[in-house]
Amino acid sequence: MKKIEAIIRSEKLDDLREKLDASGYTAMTVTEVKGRGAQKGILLEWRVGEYRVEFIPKVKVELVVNAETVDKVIEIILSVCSSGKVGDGKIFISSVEEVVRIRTGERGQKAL
Amino acid sequence: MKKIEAIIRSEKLDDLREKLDASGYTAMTVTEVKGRGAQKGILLEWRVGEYRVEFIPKVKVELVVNAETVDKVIEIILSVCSSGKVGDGKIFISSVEEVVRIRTGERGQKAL
Amino acid sequence: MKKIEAIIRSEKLDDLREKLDASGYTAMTVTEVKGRGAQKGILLEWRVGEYRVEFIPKVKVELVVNAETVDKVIEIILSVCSSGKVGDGKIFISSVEEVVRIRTGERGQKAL
Amino acid sequence: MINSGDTAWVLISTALVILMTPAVGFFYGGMVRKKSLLSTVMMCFASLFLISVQWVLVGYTLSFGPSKAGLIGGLQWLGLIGVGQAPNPDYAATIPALAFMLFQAAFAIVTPSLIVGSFVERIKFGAFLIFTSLWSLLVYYPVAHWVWGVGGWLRALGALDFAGGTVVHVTAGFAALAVALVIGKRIGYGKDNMEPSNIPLVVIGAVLLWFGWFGFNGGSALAANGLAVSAVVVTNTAAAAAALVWMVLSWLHRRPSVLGVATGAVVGLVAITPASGFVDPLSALAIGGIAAAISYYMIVLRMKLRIDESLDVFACHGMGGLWGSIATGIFASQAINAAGADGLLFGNPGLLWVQIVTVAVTAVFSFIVTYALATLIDLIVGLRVSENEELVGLDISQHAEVA
Amino acid sequence: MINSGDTAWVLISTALVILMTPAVGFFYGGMVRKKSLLSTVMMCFASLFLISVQWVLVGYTLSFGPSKAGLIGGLQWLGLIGVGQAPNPDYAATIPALAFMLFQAAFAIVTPSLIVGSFVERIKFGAFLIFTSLWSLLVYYPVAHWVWGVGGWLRALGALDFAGGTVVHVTAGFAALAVALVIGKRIGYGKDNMEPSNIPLVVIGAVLLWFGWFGFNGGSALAANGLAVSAVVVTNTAAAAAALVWMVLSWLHRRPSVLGVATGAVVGLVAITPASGFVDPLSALAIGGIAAAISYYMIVLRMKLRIDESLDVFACHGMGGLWGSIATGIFASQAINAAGADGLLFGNPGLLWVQIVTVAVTAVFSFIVTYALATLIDLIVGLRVSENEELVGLDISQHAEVA
Amino acid sequence: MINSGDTAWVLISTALVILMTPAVGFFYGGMVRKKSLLSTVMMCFASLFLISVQWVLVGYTLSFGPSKAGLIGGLQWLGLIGVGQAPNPDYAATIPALAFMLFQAAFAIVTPSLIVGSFVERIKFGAFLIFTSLWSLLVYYPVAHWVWGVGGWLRALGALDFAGGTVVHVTAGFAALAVALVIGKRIGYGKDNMEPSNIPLVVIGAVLLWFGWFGFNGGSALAANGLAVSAVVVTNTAAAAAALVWMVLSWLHRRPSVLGVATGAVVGLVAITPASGFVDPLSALAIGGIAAAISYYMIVLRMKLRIDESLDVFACHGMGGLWGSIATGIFASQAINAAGADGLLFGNPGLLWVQIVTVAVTAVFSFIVTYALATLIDLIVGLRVSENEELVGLDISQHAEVA
Ligand SMILES: Nc1ncnc2c1ncn2[C@@H]1O[C@H](COP(=O)(O)OP(=O)(O)O)[C@@H](O)[C@H]1O
Ligand SMILES: Nc1ncnc2c1ncn2[C@@H]1O[C@H](COP(=O)(O)OP(=O)(O)O)[C@@H](O)[C@H]1O
Ligand SMILES: Nc1ncnc2c1ncn2[C@@H]1O[C@H](COP(=O)(O)OP(=O)(O)O)[C@@H](O)[C@H]1O
Repeated sequence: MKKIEAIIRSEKLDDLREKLDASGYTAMTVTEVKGRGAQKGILLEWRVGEYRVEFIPKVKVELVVNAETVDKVIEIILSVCSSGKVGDGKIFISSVEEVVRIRTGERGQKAL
Repeated sequence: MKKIEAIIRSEKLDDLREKLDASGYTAMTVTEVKGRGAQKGILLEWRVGEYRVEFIPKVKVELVVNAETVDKVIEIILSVCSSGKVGDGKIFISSVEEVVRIRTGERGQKAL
Repeated sequence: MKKIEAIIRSEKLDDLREKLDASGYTAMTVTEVKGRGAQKGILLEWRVGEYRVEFIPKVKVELVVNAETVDKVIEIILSVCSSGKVGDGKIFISSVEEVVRIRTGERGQKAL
Repeated sequence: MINSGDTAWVLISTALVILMTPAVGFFYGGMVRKKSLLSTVMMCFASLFLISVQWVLVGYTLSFGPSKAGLIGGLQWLGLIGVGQAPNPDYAATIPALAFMLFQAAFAIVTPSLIVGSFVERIKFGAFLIFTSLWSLLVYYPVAHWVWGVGGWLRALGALDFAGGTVVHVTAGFAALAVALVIGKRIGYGKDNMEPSNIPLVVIGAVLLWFGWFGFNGGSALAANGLAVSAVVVTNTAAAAAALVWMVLSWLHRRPSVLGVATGAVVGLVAITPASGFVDPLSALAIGGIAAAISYYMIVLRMKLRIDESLDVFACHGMGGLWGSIATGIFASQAINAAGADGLLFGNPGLLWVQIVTVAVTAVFSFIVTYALATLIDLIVGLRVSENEELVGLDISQHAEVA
Repeated sequence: MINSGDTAWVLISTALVILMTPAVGFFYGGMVRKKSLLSTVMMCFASLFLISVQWVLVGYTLSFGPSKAGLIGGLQWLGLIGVGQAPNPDYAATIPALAFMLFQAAFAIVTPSLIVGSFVERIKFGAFLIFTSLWSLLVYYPVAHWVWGVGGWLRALGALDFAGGTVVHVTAGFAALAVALVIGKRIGYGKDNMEPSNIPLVVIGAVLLWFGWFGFNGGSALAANGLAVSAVVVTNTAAAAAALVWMVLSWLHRRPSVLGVATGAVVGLVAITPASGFVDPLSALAIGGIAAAISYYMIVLRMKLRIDESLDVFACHGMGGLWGSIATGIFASQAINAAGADGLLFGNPGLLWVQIVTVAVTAVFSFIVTYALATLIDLIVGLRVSENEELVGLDISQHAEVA
Repeated sequence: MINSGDTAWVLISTALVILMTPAVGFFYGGMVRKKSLLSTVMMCFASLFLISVQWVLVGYTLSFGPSKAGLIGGLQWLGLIGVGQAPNPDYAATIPALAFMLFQAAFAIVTPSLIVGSFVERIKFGAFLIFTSLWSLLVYYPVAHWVWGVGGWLRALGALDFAGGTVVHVTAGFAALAVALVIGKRIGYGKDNMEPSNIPLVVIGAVLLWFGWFGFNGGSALAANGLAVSAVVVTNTAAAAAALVWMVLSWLHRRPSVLGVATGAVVGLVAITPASGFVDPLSALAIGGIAAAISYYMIVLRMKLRIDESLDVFACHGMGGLWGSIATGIFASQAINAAGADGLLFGNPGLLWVQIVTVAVTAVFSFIVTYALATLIDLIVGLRVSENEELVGLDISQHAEVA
């Protein structure tokens, strides 16, 4: 099993959820994070002049899925979240060794 | 070393912390997340009628522990957090290669 | 590629970001978390007397970097965030299998 | 002759009503998504400073200046020249003319802020400022003159509007519907979560509105007398009755929500506004309770029609004001206010008829002029932000700030 | 004869006191866990609309209607029939009877909202509504009649309660203790974090309470005269002294907390309430300062006893009101208010005795009736939500909303 | 003879002004980082209870007691002995002396709370309390006596300061600059994000300030008369004009920010304060609009100089008050207030000169005394928290609380 961690623009979340839903990937966990990358920060207005916010609010979407479906999910994320502008975010893939469904205690594939 | 990531109902956190404490697992990191799974969303009231909140507030509890103790911790989580109703959450286990205690710079097992 | 997850004191974030920036590690993701470890909780004041807050606000900084640079980053984190007092936090290192830059769809090293 | 008690009451009432405009901002701001919370607060706050200035320059004289054929005030009082510390007995004989002027300013300020609820989360801030300035000129000042100006044609007809059910709420409510139709739905409307971001802030807003409304209705007596007291009493009673009924309705549906009772209270306050100087407390219970039901089901209908009149200004203010104005024609009694008239229940169906005509004229006028105005602004400068700005939220895209 | 200055002052005082009920909601709401914040705000807001309606229908006449044997008011003024714009010289000769009625309504509204602090985070909303309606009927209206009604038996005894130390705070405080004992502790009490979720909201509440209290005490003069001014002065002074003392006490313990000074201020306001029309500013310093110490150590004791009277209504309002009523018997002076009486310090121990009797009777009465009422409601409909609902929080389980 | 209308107005004005001090706390609290939000709110709240007590004991008599050579009040009214319900015709003939006393208390309370903005996020709470107590004794009470006390030397000179442009804002603004220089920059100033943590709270504060300012300026007429009304009218007008101008300036720069218009409104209110009883609405437009531009560019300059006068008390209050006082010398007209004087525009350059002298003396006096006081406190107890306490934030380090 693989964990897909996508750090995306907050405003894309609703769309992404919908597309993932439509393709049957309903389970996910979302965290509000702040990020910094090629985009550096953004300028916000103070009473007078502006100040740089070094970290930009982003959303981290985590999905644990079967290894085979990873590419499908990446594709969906790219299709929804890529605007071509700096700040679109990153996707990180890593291994998950075990999954347990708390409700039933089931483990592995069938717990996903 | 393994990382245990449990996504649980927020209202179970106090109980879980206490049980983990009692068994000697005092170190953990907690994040407020929002999730979506079998439970889909919940309905909340608007001025009139209701609206669906697609993501439900959950709590993610992360513990990095020795490989041997993983099962013990899973057991505790299951015993406290399983209500048998949809929305109880999931536990994900993955590998951690190295741990460093910032205070001392110690590494590995003894940094846990 | 490796993921470095550092759980640090919130008040160190500004300094850490600056030092990482200076060394060319500009990309990172930050999450507000609450933690518990050797430090147990802190005591806060109620109207009368005090109460223990079991979880202390911390900041989690995540950087995905090339395997070779891990030690350099750890060193920077230690230099900035180590005060020698309980509560300084931990660094966890794990493996990341793939990275995708959402903006371009690039993968691997060059997506970092 | 200036009476110090009357002056004290009108001054503090004015302060209360001015507080209502930012209160609308909090009430609305807590109901939108976090990414446009500040922009919503800002638009209401902007009504306050924008119309304050416009009113001093031209608004007061257009609304209350010597009448031109009953249609609009003359320009004699431009820049408040000639409006001083002495009373103007045409409007209020015991308080300085400037006190009446500022009390009325507060009404002119709050009215456009009400409309904000219809186009939150998608309007350009610049377009909003243009809209608000012109709307006051084209809709509010004329209607205020018709109903309240000496010589105004609806006033001459015998229309009763104690504190602005028609002038304030009907105009704002129908304008809101018009702009909503022109500007269109928010992206994702009916699909994405559009959850209220800050219900405590909504309650703070609602509570300050309730508080301010004592000045709104009580101050409209323009004196600290029995009538002012009576108006304050029925105001509180109608608000409470409406909140109670809304609670029951939402409970019948599923749960008694905080958002619901806050809305109900506001609807009750709206409905009692035109009647507040003419009815007794038991009538106020009826007016408030019925108002809640009307607005409640109007929202149900509005949602069925999938019109994104986002915060239901039409259902709450348009329908609330309409019902209140008609209810004045039913429940008004000269036993409460000798200077008023008897309504249907006291044997005078004529008043009801006048009230219906007044409301109808005002509603149609406001809807049509607003629709045309919004369309025009849309054509010339564009009402709506770009898709990306909307997705990012107005706080960042219009004001470069985050709540 | 109606005096416009007096009427203006009582009207605005009424508005201030009505604002206090939602202010209690913010004060309490910020102190509970986030998952029940809205529910706490909602219960206070519900006191406002529920009792507003009940008061118009039956509350006023039961409290102030022509006395039945000094025990309760008659039903002559049911639905406010006969309560009009003319003054009722029995209560206030220079303002409309309706003004006195609404000013008193504000007190009847705020009192049950104070009790909310004792059972937050675990009560069923329906049970709360039943409790509040019946509590007003069984405790508040009788006691208000005894102490303030013409012919009321405690009033006849010579009891002094300028603005409700006994009627409002002692009744609420002892009722709070009773309900807390019946409903029991929150799950996890004394074990889990029960941290205040929103201290800025607590401060907003406390500040609006301080502001509103000028109307509470100052308005109780029922005129804009020297006595009203004196009452406002001692109110501010006592609040400040109590906040200062609380700060010092909490600093001696460890740190001067914001929650502490906000609480201290409220306790000072409570304690000065019964005395506010009878004492001078230096006495106010003493009354406020001592009140803070009493309530502070009462909370220490309450926590030792592990009673989950969650937001210390008993310690703050029960003990604050009790001390204030007794202090009236000590510090009252006819030099401040000729219509009052001299207290112990001015050579009249008799007053102190009357005050003690009044407080004792009221406290015992409120405690017993409330205990019985809460027990009964618990038996019939159940006071408490299910365990799971409590864990999830009342906001979602009772109102389907999140703060 | 006490006039009930005047008394009602001064009482409610007092309540409004007292509300302003916590409002400053919200206004400032929302502008600092979250980790010091509560500490900021706390310092303003502490001004309220600390100075309330000090004023009753010594402040009033030092400020308004029988003059010692025009420099300071005598101690005759220590503990308010002799200050009663009868009017003191020296200050206000139609309201109780206690009413004038408490109205003035509100000014003495709010002034030190304004200074808080200069040293937020790094001052020791204990040092703050010492500073505030001594500052009031050494700066505020003397200056209040000079300008407003019967026999005060600046009053004798003919200086006009209707509601405290000099006494309140110039003293606070120049004091703020002095403390900022002594205490030094926040760690990370000019490098780390110091973003406002809660802009809605800033707006709540600004709105309550606007609301309270009607009492601040309108109440300064000490009667509910034409002058009070005129003062309220120009207050609202200047605030609106300044907000509008600030919006335009910040838009020219980049975006119209909420923080900007809230600041602009406050600056307009500051600037009109000394002039509010002497000018007409069109002058108010000018005074407010120009004030916004002055403060705006002063902040630009202050930022260039990299002085961490954190929330720009100097630019907003110091420069706003300075400009307003000078503007009084330009725009004042006896047509508005016969008891005032004509300004430059009405042919009397003498007044302008007096105003400049008054402002200069006050500014220099406040700056020097404050600088010395702050330096002394720093030497003896230390003004600043430790580096680690500052990094952790004052909420936890000074108050053991989190917002
Ligand atoms: N190497 C990394 N490690 C951790 N987080 C990263 C990394 N690179 C990017 N991110 C996250 O992704 C977000 C978007 O990155 P950015 O470089 O701005 O996007 P883009 O590649 O589209 O320009 C950042 O704000 C940060 O949260
Ligand atoms: N495959 C997954 N990937 C990421 N998060 C998941 C996944 N499955 C479940 N979750 C998280 O667990 C939470 C509970 O899941 P849910 O399916 O509702 O629980 P249950 O299995 O008890 O019905 C979700 O809200 C989500 O946060
Ligand atoms: N084993 C662990 N698993 C997950 N998080 C941990 C673990 N150990 C520490 N942490 C996180 O690190 C933070 C600091 O840990 P603590 O033990 O207080 O620091 P120190 O080691 O410097 O004393 C904790 O609050 C917690 O968030």
